[in-house]
Amino acid sequence: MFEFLCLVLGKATPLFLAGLGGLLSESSGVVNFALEGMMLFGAFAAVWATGATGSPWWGLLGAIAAGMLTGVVHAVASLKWRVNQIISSICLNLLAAGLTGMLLNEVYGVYGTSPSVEHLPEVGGGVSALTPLAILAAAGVTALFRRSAWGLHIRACGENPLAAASAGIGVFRTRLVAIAVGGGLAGAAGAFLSIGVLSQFVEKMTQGRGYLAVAALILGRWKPSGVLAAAFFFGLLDALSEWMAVRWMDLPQQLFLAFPYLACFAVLAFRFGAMRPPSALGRVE
Amino acid sequence: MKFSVAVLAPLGAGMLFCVLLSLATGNGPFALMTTIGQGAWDGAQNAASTVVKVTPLLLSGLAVSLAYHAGLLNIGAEGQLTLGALAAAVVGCAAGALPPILLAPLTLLAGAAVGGLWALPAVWLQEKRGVHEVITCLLFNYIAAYLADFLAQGPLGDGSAMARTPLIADGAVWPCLARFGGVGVTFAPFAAVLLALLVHAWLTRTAWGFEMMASGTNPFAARAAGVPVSAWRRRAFAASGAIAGLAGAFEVVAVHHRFYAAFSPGYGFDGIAVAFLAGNAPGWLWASSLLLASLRSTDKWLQIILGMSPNAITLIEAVLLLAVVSRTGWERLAASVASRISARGGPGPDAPPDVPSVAEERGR
Amino acid sequence: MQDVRTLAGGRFSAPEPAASLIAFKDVSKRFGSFWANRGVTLDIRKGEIHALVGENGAGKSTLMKMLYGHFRPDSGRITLSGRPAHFRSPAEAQCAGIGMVHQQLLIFPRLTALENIIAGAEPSRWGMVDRKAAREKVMELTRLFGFDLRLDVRAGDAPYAHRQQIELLRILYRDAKILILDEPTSLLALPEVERFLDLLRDLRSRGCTMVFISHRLPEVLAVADRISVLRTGRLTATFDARDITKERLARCIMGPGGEGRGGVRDSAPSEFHAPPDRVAPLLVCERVCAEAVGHESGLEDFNLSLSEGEIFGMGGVVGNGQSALARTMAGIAPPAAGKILFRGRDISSTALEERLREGFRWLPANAQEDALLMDHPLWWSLLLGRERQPRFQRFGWLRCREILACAAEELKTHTVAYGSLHAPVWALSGGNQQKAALARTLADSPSLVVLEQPGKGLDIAAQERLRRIVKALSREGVAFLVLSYDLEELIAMCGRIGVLYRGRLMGVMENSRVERETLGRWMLGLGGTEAP
Amino acid sequence: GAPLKVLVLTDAAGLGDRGFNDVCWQGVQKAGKEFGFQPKFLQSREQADYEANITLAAQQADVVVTLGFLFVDALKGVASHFPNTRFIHIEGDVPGDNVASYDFKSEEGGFLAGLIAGLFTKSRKTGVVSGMDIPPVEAYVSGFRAGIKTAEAERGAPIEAIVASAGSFNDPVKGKSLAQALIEKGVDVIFRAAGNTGVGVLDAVKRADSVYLIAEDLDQDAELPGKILASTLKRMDVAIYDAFQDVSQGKFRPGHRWMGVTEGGVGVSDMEYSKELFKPADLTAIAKAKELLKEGKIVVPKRASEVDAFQAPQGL
Ligand SMILES: Nc1ncnc2c1ncn2[C@@H]1O[C@H](COP(=O)(O)OP(=O)(O)OP(=O)(O)O)[C@@H](O)[C@H]1O
Ligand SMILES: Nc1ncnc2c1ncn2[C@@H]1O[C@H](COP(=O)(O)OP(=O)(O)OP(=O)(O)O)[C@@H](O)[C@H]1O
Ligand SMILES: [Mg+2]
Ligand SMILES: [Mg+2]
Repeated sequence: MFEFLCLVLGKATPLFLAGLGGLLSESSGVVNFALEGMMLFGAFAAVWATGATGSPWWGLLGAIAAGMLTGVVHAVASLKWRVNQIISSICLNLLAAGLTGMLLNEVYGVYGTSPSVEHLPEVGGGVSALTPLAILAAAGVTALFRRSAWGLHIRACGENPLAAASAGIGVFRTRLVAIAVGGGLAGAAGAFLSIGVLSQFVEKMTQGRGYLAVAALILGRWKPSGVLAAAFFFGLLDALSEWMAVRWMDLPQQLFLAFPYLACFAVLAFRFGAMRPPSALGRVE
Repeated sequence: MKFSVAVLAPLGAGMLFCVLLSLATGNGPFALMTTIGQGAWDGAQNAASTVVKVTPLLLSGLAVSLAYHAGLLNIGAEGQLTLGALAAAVVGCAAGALPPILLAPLTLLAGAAVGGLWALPAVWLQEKRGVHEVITCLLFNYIAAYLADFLAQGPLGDGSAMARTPLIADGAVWPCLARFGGVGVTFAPFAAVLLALLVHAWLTRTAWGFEMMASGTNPFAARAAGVPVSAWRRRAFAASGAIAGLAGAFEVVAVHHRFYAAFSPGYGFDGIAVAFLAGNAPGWLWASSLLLASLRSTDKWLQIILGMSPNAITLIEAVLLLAVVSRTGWERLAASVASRISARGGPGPDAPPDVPSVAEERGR
Repeated sequence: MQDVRTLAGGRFSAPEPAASLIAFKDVSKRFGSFWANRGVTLDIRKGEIHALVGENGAGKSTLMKMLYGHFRPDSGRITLSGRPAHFRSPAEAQCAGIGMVHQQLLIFPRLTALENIIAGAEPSRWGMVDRKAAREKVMELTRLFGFDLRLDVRAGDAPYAHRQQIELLRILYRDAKILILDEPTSLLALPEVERFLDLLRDLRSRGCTMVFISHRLPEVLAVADRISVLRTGRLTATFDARDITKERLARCIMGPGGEGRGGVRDSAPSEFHAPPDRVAPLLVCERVCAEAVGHESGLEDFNLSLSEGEIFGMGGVVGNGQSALARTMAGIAPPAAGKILFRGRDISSTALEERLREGFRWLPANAQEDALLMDHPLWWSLLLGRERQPRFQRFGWLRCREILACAAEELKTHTVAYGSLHAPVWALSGGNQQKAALARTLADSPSLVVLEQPGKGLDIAAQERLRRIVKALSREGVAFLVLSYDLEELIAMCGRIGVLYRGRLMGVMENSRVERETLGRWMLGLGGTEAP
Repeated sequence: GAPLKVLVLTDAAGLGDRGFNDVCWQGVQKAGKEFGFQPKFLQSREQADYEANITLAAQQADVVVTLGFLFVDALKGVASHFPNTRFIHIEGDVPGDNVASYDFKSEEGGFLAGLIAGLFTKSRKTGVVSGMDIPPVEAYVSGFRAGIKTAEAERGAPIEAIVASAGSFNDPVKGKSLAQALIEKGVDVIFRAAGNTGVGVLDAVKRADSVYLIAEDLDQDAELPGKILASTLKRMDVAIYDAFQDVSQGKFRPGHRWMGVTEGGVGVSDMEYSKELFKPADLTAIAKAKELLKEGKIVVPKRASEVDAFQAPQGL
């Protein structure tokens, strides 16, 4: 049972790290579909920085920095240049896929898979040291929204940017920082994959987890606790599907691969309350 | 001035980027640009392969933008497209005995119907349970991919080890209008453009289109004024799914002539880019899909002639897209440069502000 | 008056004006080719209440938005205490001690009232909001000004009028020394207006300077020190409030040729169509109950009978069930219990569409958000809900020429000042948006119209015109249910007036026998006998 | 004369797949060094491009190498239009006078892997992590099951073979957790046929005690010495090299060839680092099985549906 819990925790960690990153961005009113790209950049930067410094902790910092940088680009493109936020996200995801692959060729001279590097230590039960940190981060984000002035500013920008500006909040700056910090969290989620679970970078290794994080964010109704719960829910379903896949071999494998999504749909169809996105989500001014 | 900036600045920035990248990869300054141009449009064969690519991109873009006008984001086009293609392939094969005049429309209809059905749960859950359509669409994309894989490998497969259905009957295959090298151009891309223009006219010129757009922009006001908002949302999403399904069906009848599992490299997601690139105006989808198709079809030339890796090409695509869509960014850059220049002539106290403030444009 | 000057200027017996605090010099603002303000030169003295009046679309809001940093003037100068004051953003204006209550309220719907007030200026320790301190300060303000505001309610759920209080508190909380108040009283009932005016006087005595925009001349005359009149973007005159009468001010607002257009109550009670006793009533509510809307009361055991051509006014203090009543009547939300009979037929559970077909119309209190398509061309908002009518479409294809012609016609009837039918609604002035919403609601010979706060933001001439249009329609047999917080508006417009308190009908009064005191007591839940 | 112009076409997976495409590319590069040409490769991004890309390649190059069964349909249509271009195709049967196509009996490699795993396992539980269910992977898995059956017969005890699919060739994170699920279930030998997904499988094996891996496609024993029992080999590189040798000597041999253990196209690594982990009897059995395969005495099932009918050879 404990092991199963650890397994679920491991699966949920990247989802809720990235989901919280998305939450920061979307609470400030900027749609963030770029989590996938931020994770991918983070995953690569983690491996690169670990290789360069020899310490996975530097790698983690590198991943956070890469994610933040991506966030800054997203913020500038969508707020300053008025690029549609979904388009900007899509461009960043494309950019991440292309650039990480290209860097892999350029930096390591290989295709597909990077050389191995040191990975982050484990704290027992196969749980990466990043997981407790991630839970701390979640607590931090919750406290941020509940208590801090900055959290209030972020939510104000997401509710009505014009009103926020008129209340004396620097809307662009607040959003920029929120998206960048969120990007850092998503980058850390990428690092979790590349130097937490594994110890190398593989092209396109995020495999849609960034989109799942967006789903967790929406399913969690744009609240930190909700995002955590949704990520755990997805992790649980995923672990369950693998547990079943190695037990009932006679059934088609596609059934197990699709199981998490089917089960999630069934749960949603059974019972779910109304959603409430931030009022000004997607609105620049 | 404004128009020329809007058009020229992204173009210029794109070119500058191309020059830099060519130099960085050790080619002549214009190598990249000429190769992109040649690869997409030089010669009938290249142009044809670009045009052929327009169909799935344009139709998925149309699907996305139609739903968008009803206030919904359809990121499930990928799943709808996949299952639509499968349905078309199955009908095109199973109903092979029918005369072509019946069979051809029937295959398309099957694709559209299945695509539409696959879209419905999202809007149903949205209405009955308040689940955001994006979640359901994401889930259904995965489910569709695995379902199609399973069906094409097993029950509906052609018996080979590959996950594919048998070839569709000749009557269901769309004839080529012309062949250029290995590329056969059918009526499909033109039909797609036509459909988009029709949808555009429908949206902007008919009472129904008006109602749908009104339900999308202010559902409460529309409902209070008597517009059946939830019906329009349902219809719009089903139609959106049907169009995505049609995109898949077109690929089957015009290009592949059978269904391959995972034949789509993500047309449904590209559709989002296509739609938003055209500002969600169906009448302009031909342009955005043509742009994307050009970049896609030039990729082989970049690889062969310039020895670029596919990753570098993805990178170029991303940066060029970003350059094209950041119109406002260029306008502002140009405006601020212009005001810098004029400021050198001596700033008057009543000089107009260089950059309009945010509120100014919206002016609430 | 004298002592105010004393406080402000520090000069006891000075006959000359106090120092000018804010000066607009030859300020112009253009939207496209349209001059919203043209060569406005105005100065606002320290410690005065300066009223800004003018017709809808005269450029009052635009002028003030320039001061507050929303817009920058195209030409001219604005100075604050002699220094240039061209703020790039409202944040800068706030740093300079300016606060503004916007005509179109700027609130954060999903933040609580408290958060709405403090966001951007919250007391914080180590970056954490000190909610207790903030709450205490806000509570003190609400006590001081007698606001009845629940601080933990989400602003989006609060009654519309409470949102205005939130905005006002927002600037008071910031200790702004210069207050710009853009139609802050448009949704306040009379007693609240009284309190509000006292508040302004109080603020003045504390050294605040205020610009007060309003269309209600009595309150302008009651509170302002000086009054400036804007017409079509130009400043036409500035008066000392002591030197001018209401009639003269009204004439000045409407300009030459506007004399005949009214501004004074012109409706004798006899004009009202009396409910014929013998004719079967058009609409009957029998013991209707409705659920609460947001944080307003619902309806309890509500009885009402309305005959053709009757104008029924419903008053009451904010939050006492007007929204629930309007929604129930319009068919947005079916009643929880009871019956609604229309021409004798039970329509309690018929769908909204069917009621609309029967000729029901509804103007929501928050028309900008709930009735208009703000981001789209003006003609969209006028066509909304009517697009299936044969005159606007043939075989589904919109007949654009007819639509535009009809829209122009209706906008003209309601004297909406607009640039182009293809320009978005947000480019209209607040009052003109309200007129546009009214234009659609009153079109197509309806049978029953529910008007919530119809006079919101309308200038005096427009209010008068609305009254005349409503009465003309009522003579044609249209029944009206008018909900307003403004008792005077109801008395001017309606044949019978009722009052809602906590979702109950306190009583009904004929216009000919109106007693303001009784109505006032009903509004506070005192006395009252439920009339049939 | 002028150097050959050679273009290699891969499907959407591209280079860096730690398997099929990489092995083939090795062969092309080796041939290029040997026979003096500069190969270029062209990765197709979507299925709709295959036909156009083969056409373009045929116009541009003297020899076109197409990698993967996905090209079969497209190549069938195009090849005949370019009689002067030589096509080398791996995986699948493409007729034509200018096409040399090769198919590899992956199932024989799978069979050896299954036999090794079955003989080695202490817990009598073995597992497979597969990427996607494409034909070569299906052949690998079927062969593996047949090998397990043979080992069962040898040891006289039932052995479980659990197959888990990751649904992708690029998801090492999923690969790792599937491998962990297998390990959790008691599996102590894992065979992988998963491309980059296999990176995760290796990682799981690395971090677990007394769990061993059998790698696929190319000799990877040295990557984790002692924990990789063996690697199955698929010598696409050799086949391609040979084909280029034919071309360069002017005697291109069109036609379709099956490459198995007999032809030296399929095999298993020398187990340099893991020999001492096995009982000598097991090693002889493995050697014997290779021998029998070489002589064509064992016919390994290619499809999953044929596994049940497979009769394990007796007395290895
Ligand atoms: N993203 C957020 N993070 C933290 N606090 C929030 C957030 N959004 C809103 N809040 C605050 O938390 C309180 C509760 O939030 P909310 O009203 O959304 O919860 P709820 O009403 O219980 O949820 P629901 O009605 O969706 O079931 C509110 O006072 C709100 O101001
Ligand atoms: N952002 C804008 N873009 C274009 N025109 C605008 C914009 N804002 C205001 N206008 C125009 O400027 C004129 C003045 O508007 P303003 O809002 O200042 O009027 P107002 O005096 O406040 O009227 P009201 O009493 O109705 O509020 C109006 O005719 C309006 O249409
Ligand atoms: Mg709630
Ligand atoms: Mg105004």
